[in-house]
Amino acid sequence: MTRKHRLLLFLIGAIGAGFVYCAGAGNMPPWTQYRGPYGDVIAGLAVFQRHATDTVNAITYDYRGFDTLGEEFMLFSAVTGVMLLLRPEKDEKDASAKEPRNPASFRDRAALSETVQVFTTAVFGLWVLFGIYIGTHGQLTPGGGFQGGVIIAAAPMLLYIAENTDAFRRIVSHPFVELLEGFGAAAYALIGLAALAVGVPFLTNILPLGTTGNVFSSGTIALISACVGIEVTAAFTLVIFEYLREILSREKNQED
Amino acid sequence: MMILGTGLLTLIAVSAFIIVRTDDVTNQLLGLGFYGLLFALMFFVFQAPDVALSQITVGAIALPLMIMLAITRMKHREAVNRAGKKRS
Amino acid sequence: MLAHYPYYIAAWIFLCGLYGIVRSRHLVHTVISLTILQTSTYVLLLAIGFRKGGYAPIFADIHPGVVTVDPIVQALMLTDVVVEATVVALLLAMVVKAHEKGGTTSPDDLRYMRG
Amino acid sequence: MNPWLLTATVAGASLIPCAFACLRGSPERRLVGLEMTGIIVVILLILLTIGYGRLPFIDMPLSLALLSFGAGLVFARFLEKHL
Repeated sequence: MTRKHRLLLFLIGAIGAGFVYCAGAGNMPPWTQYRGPYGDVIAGLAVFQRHATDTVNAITYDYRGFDTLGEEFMLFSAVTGVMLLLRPEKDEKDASAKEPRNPASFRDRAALSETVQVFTTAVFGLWVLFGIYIGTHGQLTPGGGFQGGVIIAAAPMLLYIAENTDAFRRIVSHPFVELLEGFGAAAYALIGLAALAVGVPFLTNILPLGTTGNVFSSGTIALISACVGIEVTAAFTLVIFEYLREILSREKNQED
Repeated sequence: MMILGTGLLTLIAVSAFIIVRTDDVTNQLLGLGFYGLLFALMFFVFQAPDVALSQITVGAIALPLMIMLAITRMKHREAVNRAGKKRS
Repeated sequence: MLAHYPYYIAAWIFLCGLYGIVRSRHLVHTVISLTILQTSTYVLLLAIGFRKGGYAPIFADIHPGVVTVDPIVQALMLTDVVVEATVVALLLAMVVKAHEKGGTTSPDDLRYMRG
Repeated sequence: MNPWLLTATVAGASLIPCAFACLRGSPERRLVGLEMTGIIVVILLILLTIGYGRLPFIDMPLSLALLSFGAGLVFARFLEKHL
């Protein structure tokens, strides 16, 4: 099958599918009018039942907590897959060790302005702090573990572009990161199991709910959100390190 | 508000087509960053700030970053292979 | 037409992503097209849960009981965003590996993988 | 419709030139467009936050301002060095 045939086949299918879809969508209720009862029920109840002001996070980490557990393990297994696929193979490791330096393959290292260096180092701390803030206030305002985790995990890239490669390598390749990834995933499941130990169904909110609007409120929602944050931070840090591993070792060779 | 929202939806539709038509991967990657920002704004306009925040972190930062690292690694590998061939 | 505008946009984005996958010459291009395809679900879910004049379902500064948009589809979208990121991470690792093993990034040249 | 939302609607039109910068031309040009989009979206988010009267949402423009600054630096550096 050549490209032309493939595109032609796609065009026929797309026109057909688009026509059927549009005919069906024309019978939907207009999009500015929401009709389902469930959203209204939960929006009215969540604040009183769970003492969390952010209903979306209350649903994600409590009402639909089991789905999020599955999603968490999906992230875990995806990162495991990335690490398995991108791990250095044995012969490759030897080859890169023997390989002589070859500066031509890298573009000449462009000079880095001092402003960038100072700014990125200054912003690094601010960035991590902001990630922690977003991650721990998920039950009150928009935010939550996932968003905070991604922000924290992207922070070491600032050190990398500031040519502070040693610090970057020390943070990213620390064995603690892998431990944290496993810990985050396991802690979520353990919180669920703790409910079983007390004698109530899996992932029931067993902790005291606290005052609405307080940071230490909403029981297990805040705790699960923090666990997800730890897991996501570690997972994305690992992914970044796996992608950059070769380039890092090569840069090190050139420096020596 | 509906005017801004509808306009954003149209802009999203147009840019989706343009990004898909772009052949160079680096160019496409930067277009994807723009697309993610548009989505973040659209979520906010349509009263979904939680999703907007995760779209800001994922669509505008994490996805382009991961794709960029993958492209970098592939280009790097090609450069190494070329250098190896030249030597032998 | 305007009453169902986002539904049509969702279909358009879906078909655009599919078109990108069909015409791609580079595996990373395929992955980017897949992410664009996936964003069509956001538009669809957003359109289902939206209500004109509804508030965002966060009660940090408003009283419970006011009319809000549907928080359930927003939670679904949140999951969708996360899943998109993980899927892209895994697919890109596969692309990088295929490039290392086969020396090519074109989906048409992956015939050596045939059983 | 209060003045803030009206301003946001009008200012939203400035995303169209950003699309022209971001979706055509060389990577450098696109990066400039991306940075510009980041700034405009931050301003729009602030306008919308005030217009809706929901001040807790100020987290969103704050995080985008911080993140688009860092992401712009990272993209620029990688384009310069590797791509």
